[in-house]
Amino acid sequence: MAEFYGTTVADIFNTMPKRFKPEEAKDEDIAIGYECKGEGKWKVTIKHGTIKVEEVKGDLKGCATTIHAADAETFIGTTLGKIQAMDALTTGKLRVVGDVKLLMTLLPKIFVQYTAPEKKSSVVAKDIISTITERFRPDKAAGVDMKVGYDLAGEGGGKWTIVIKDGKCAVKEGLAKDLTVKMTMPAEIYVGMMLGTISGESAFTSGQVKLDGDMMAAGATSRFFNKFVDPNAKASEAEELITIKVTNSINCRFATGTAYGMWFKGLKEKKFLANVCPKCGRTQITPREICAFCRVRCNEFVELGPRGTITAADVVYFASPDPLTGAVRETPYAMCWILLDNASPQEAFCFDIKREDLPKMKVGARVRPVWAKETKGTFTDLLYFELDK
Amino acid sequence: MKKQSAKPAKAHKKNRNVGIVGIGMTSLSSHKEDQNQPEMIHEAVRAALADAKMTLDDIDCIVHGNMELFEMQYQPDMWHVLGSGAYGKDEYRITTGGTVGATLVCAADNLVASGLYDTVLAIGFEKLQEGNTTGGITNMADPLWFRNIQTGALTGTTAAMMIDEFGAERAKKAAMKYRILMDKHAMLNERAHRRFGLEYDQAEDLMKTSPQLVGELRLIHMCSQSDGACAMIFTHEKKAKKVSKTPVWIRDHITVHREENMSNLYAFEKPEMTHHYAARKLFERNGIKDPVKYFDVFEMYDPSAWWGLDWSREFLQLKGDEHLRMLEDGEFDLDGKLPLNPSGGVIASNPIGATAMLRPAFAALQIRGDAGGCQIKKPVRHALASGFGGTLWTVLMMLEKDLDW
Amino acid sequence: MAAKRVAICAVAQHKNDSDLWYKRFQGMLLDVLEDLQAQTGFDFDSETGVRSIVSCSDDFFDARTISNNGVTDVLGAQYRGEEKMAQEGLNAIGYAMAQILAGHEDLVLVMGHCKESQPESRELISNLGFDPFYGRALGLDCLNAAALQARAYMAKSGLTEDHLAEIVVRARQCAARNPYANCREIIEAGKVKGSPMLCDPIRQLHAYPVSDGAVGMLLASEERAKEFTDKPVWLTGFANCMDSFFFGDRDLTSNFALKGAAERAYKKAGIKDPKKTVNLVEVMDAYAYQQPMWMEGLGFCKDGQGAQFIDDAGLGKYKVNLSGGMLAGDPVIISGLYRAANAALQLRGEAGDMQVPDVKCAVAQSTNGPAGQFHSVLILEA
Amino acid sequence: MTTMTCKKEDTTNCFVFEGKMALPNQYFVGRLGSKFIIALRDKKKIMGLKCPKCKKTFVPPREYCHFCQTKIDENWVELGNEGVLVNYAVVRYLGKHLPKKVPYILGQIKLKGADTPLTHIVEGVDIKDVRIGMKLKAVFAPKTTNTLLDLDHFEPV
Repeated sequence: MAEFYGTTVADIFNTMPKRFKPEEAKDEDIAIGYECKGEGKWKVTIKHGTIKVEEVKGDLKGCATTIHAADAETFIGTTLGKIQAMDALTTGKLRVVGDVKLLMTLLPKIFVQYTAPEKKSSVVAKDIISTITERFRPDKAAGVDMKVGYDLAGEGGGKWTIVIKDGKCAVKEGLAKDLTVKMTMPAEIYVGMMLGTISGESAFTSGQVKLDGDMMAAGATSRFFNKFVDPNAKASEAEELITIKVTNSINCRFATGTAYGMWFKGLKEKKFLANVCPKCGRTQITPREICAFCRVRCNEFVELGPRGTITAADVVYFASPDPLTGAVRETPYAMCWILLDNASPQEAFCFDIKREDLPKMKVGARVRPVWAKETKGTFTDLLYFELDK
Repeated sequence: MKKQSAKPAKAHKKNRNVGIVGIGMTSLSSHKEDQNQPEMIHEAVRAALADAKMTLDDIDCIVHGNMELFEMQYQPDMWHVLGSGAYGKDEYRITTGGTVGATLVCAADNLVASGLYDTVLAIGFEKLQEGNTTGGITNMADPLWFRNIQTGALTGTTAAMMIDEFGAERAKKAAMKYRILMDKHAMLNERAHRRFGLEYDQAEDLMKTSPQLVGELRLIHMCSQSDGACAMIFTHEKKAKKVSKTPVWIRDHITVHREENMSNLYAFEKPEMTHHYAARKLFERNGIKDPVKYFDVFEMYDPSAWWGLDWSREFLQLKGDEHLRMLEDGEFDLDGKLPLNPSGGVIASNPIGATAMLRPAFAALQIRGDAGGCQIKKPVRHALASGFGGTLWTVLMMLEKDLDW
Repeated sequence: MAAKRVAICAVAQHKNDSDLWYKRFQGMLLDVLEDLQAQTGFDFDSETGVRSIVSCSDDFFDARTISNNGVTDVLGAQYRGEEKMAQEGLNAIGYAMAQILAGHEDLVLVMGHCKESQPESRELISNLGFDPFYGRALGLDCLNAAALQARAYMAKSGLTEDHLAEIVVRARQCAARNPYANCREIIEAGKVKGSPMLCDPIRQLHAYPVSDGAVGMLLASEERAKEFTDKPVWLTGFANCMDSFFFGDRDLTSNFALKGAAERAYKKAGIKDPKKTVNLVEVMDAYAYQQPMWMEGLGFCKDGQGAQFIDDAGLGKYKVNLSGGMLAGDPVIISGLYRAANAALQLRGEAGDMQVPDVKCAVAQSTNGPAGQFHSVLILEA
Repeated sequence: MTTMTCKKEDTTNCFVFEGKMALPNQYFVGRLGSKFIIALRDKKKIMGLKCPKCKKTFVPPREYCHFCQTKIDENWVELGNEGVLVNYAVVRYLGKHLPKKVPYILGQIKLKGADTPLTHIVEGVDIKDVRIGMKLKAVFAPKTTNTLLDLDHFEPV
C-alpha cells in the first residue's frame, strides 16, 4: 500500500467506524462506494446511525454515490485536506458519480475529520490517568460524590478507581467495590477518546466501551476535568491559527413600491403583471420603475401569459445554498427563460421548471404556470412551470 | 430651462498623462489563514512600493475597493488603514462589483490626470475564504424576486447558445481548448493560483468527466476562488518618467453598465452586448480600426472558459466564427497573433476585488517585459485589459508602452 | 487647483422621511433624476449627454451585494459609465470633479440614496465595520464610538448638556424652514434634556433620526456649465483625510482627520483664513456635540473652545447648518451630499425660507467611520 | 426649483416584505493576532507590541507601526493586567450585536506598559460611581470565544 502524508488508503477506511458520529447519521440511509486506482474498492453503508465498511473485490453495486480517485495520493491528500478537493474535482483526479453534495455536506457532518496518526503516539492510558488529579476542576464538581472505575485492557492499560468527593479528586489503583459506574474498554480506545482522535459517542454506541452502573454519571465525568493535552504532540503540532465562524444576519423591511406591489398583487390573483414602456413598448417582467433603454417612467400595467414559450434553459447541477432559507437546494433543477404570451419579444421571464419535465424541456417548448393552492401575494405563490401538452 | 448643446463633445483628451510605475501583488491562493485582511493588503502595498522604489511618503492618495458583502465588512477601508497606508492621506473607496479592480485603475487614472493628486496607490483585494462566494453573489439579486432563483454567477446559457451556433462538437472542443490553453499559460506564470498541468490530449476526457455545474458549464470551465490583493501605483507623466525606466501609460478607458434585469439577455431579441458596445466606442474614439492587429496582448476577465471564448468575439469586434478560428489556429497562444491572457486569466486566479486589477497589472508587466515565465516573446507595445462584473458590466482599458498616440 | 473649474449646475433632493415604507429606493432616485432633468434639460446622449454617473450607496443598508446594480436604470446609466462611491457621498462629488478635471468627462451626474429604515438597526451594521476579533466582539458601533468621543470632547471643550440642547433646538428651528428635512418640529431645550439616554453622554435627541433619502446633482466642466444653468456653483477645493483605526491609537478630541482634510481643501481653493472668506458652513452633525467639534477642525473655532464658540453664537455667525443639518434627519452615506446640496442652493440664492444674503463661499463637510475617523471637505463658490 | 416634495404619493399598491440578509463567514485573525489571543486565552496575559522607533507600545496588535511604518510584529512586550480608566461611555440602547446586558460601561483602559488605551468593558462598579482615573484590573473569561472577549471585562482593583 502506498503511503502519502504518513497515511495509507487502508488507514482511512479502517478508522472510519471510529470516526463515525452515529447521532448525526441517524436519519441517513445510504451506501457510498469508493474506488481508488491501484488500491482497491470499498463500500460504506450508513443506515440509521450504523456504519459498515467493507472492501469490495468486484464491481461496486448498490451505491447511491461513488467516489473515484485517480491515485492514492489524491485520495489521501484530499481526505487530509492537503490537496484541495475542489481542485482535484476540477481536474478530474477526483470524480463523483451521483450526488456531489454528499462530499460537501453529509460526509463532514457524520465523520470526525481524519488525521494522520502521530508516529505511534507515545502516550499510554497510564500517563493520562496520572494527570487526572491535576486536571481536576473542583468548581465544576461541587457536591459530587462518586467513584468511577476504569478497566483498560492491553498495553499501557490497567485498573483504576477515581474518587470524587467534597470537591476533591483522588486516583487509586484497582477497582473499588462500590463503584458508581465502571467503564471497560481497550486502553487504546481510551487514549484515542482522550486525545480526541476517536469519537466518544461512536465508541459507546459501537459497543467498544462497556458500561456497568450509572450511565449518566459516566457521561458527566468529562465536565470535572480540563482536557488532556498530549505533551509530546504539542511540540510537533502546527501552530494554532485562530478562526471564528459567524453568521452575520440583518433583518430587513423591503419596500415594494408600486412596481413590485403590482407584481405581487398580480401573483395573488394568479396573474403576471408587467409594466409597459410607453416609448419602446417593452413589457417589463418583473416590473421596474423605469425603462432602462428609453429612460421613461412606466406606469401602465398589462397582463402577460399565463402560458409561454421557452427561449433558453439552464439545468443546474450545482447545489447552492438558497439565501432565503439557508437550505441547500435539491439538484438538478432547471432555470428557464420563458417568453410569456403577450410579452414584447425582448423580455423573457425566468423561473424554475417542474422536475419531472426536465428531460423533455427544450427551447421552443410551450409551458404553463403551476400555482400554489393558496396564493398570498409573495414569491411562493408561483411553484413552477410545466410543459403544456 | 437651458438647452443642452447639440454638438458633440470634444474628442477624448486628458488633462495630463498618467503612468503606472509600481505593481505589487500577494501570492494568490485559497488559503490565507496566517494573515488578517489588513495584513494581506499590506503585503501587496509593500510589493508595489518596492517595485516603484517608493515609500508611503511618496503617495498622496489611496484608492481602495472590494466587494463588502463577501467578507461582510462594513466600510472596510476604516479597519484596513492598518495595512493600506492611508493614515493621514486622502483616500477613496470606489466599488463596482466584479469590475471593481478595473474601476480602481480608472479612478486612479482620473485622480492623477485631474491634477488633484500627483501619485495615487490603488488597492483591490478579496479574502473569499472568509465569506460565502456563491451566497454573496446571489445577494446581488433583488430581494423581492430574483434572489429566490439565482445561483451566484453560474450560468450555462452561453454554452447552450454556442452549441446552438457552432454545433456541440466544435463548441465543446473549443471551450475545452480554451480552458487548457489558460492552464498552459498559468503553468508559465509563477504568480497564478491554480496550475494543473493539463494537456490537450486530456480534452476528450475532461469534456465527459468534469462535474457539470449548470448545463454544459462544468467545474473545469469555471474560475477559481482565491484570496489575494493587488496594488498599483500611478503618477503623472513628469514624475513617471523620472522615477521609472518603464512606465506604462494609460491611454483611455471606458465603463459600460446595464440594467439589473437580465430578462432581455435571454429573450428572442437581444440588445448589443455591453462588451461589444464598450470596445466599439473605445476603439472608435481612439481610431483603432483593427484591434487584433493593433494590440499585442489582451488580458481579459474570463470567469469561465465559455464566457471567455464567447466574449473574445465581442471585445475584438470579430464576426461569425472568427474567434473560434483564432483559438483553433493558435492565434491566442503566446506566439500567436494576439496572445490572450498569458497570465492564465481569471480561470487560474480570482480574488474577486483584485481580479479586474490583475488584468491591467499583468498586461502592464507584459509591456514592461517583466512578466517572467509567461512573457510574450515579441515586443509588447499596446495592451488591452478588461474587467467584468454586475449584470454583464464591463470596463475596458488601453495601456501603451510609448506616449505616441 | 488646476486651471479648469467644475460647476454644480443643479441639485435635487428627495424629502427625508423616517420610514418611506411605500417607496423603493429606485423610486426615490427616479424622482431625483426627473427633477434634475426638468431643471436642466440634460440627456444621456452617448456623445453630447451624460456618459458618467457617480453613484453613492451602501451594500449593507441596501442588503445587496453591489448596491449600485439595483439602481442602474433609475440613474440613467444603461450603457453608460457608472461607478459607486462606497464612502460618504461628499467624496462622490470629489471624485466626479476629478473625472471632469482629468478631461475624461465633461458632464457627470452624482446620485446617492440610502434607506436607513430598511435594516433593523444601523448600529448592527456599523458594528460590522469593526474588525471581527477586537471590535465586533465588544459590541462597538458608531453610536458608542461617538459617545466615547463626546465625553472626551466635552471634557476638553467645556461643552455641557445645556450647550447640546441649544444645538438641537437651533437645528430644529433651521429645519422648520427646510422643506426637505425629516424632523421639522420645533422643540424646547427641556425636551432635549429630558430625552432618554442612549449612550451616555448622548441622549436620543442628540442623535440624528433614522432617515430615508436621496440626492442628486449635475456637475459640468466650465465650458459646458452654461448650457445647463445661469447660476453655476464652482467647486474650488476638495480633500479628505484618514485617521488611524483603533480608538486607543487616536486622540479622539484632536480632529486629526478633519484638520488634514480642511487644510488641503483650503489650500486648493486658495483660502488662507476660512473665518474671513467663508460665509456659510454645512457640517455632518450626526450627534449634537459634533457641530462645535467639527467647527474647531474646520478652523472656525480655537482648539478646545467649543463651549465658548456656542456661547459666542458662533453657529449663527458662520451660518452653520441653516438646513437643519443631519440632526434634523438625513441618512448616513449621503449626508455629505445633502450638505453640499444645501450649500449650493444658498450660493444660487434658491434656498427659499432658509436663504441668507451674500453667500459667496461655502464649506460642506462630512465624516465617515467611527468617531470621525475619516473626514471630507468641499469648498463651493458662487 | 420644482415641487417634487409636495407630490401626493399613491400608496394603494405598496407593501413591505419582511426579509433578511444573512451570510455565513469565517474570519482569520492571522498569525500575529493568534499569538495575542492565545496569550489571553491560555496564559491570561495581555501582550502589546512595541515600536522600536517611536518607542510606543500598542495594543491590540498590528503588524506595522502605522505612524512610522516600522515592522513591529516580533517586538512583543507583556503588559500589566491592571490599568487606569481614561474614558468611558454607558451603553443603554438595545442591539443584538451587544455582548452584555445593558446598561454596561464601555471604557478605554490604559494598561501598565502600554501607550495606547485598550477599549473594553468595565463591570463591577455602579454606573454613577464610574470615575475617570479609577484603577481597573482584567478579569479573564472562563470560556473562550477566541476573541478579545477572552478577557471578559475589567473591574475595579
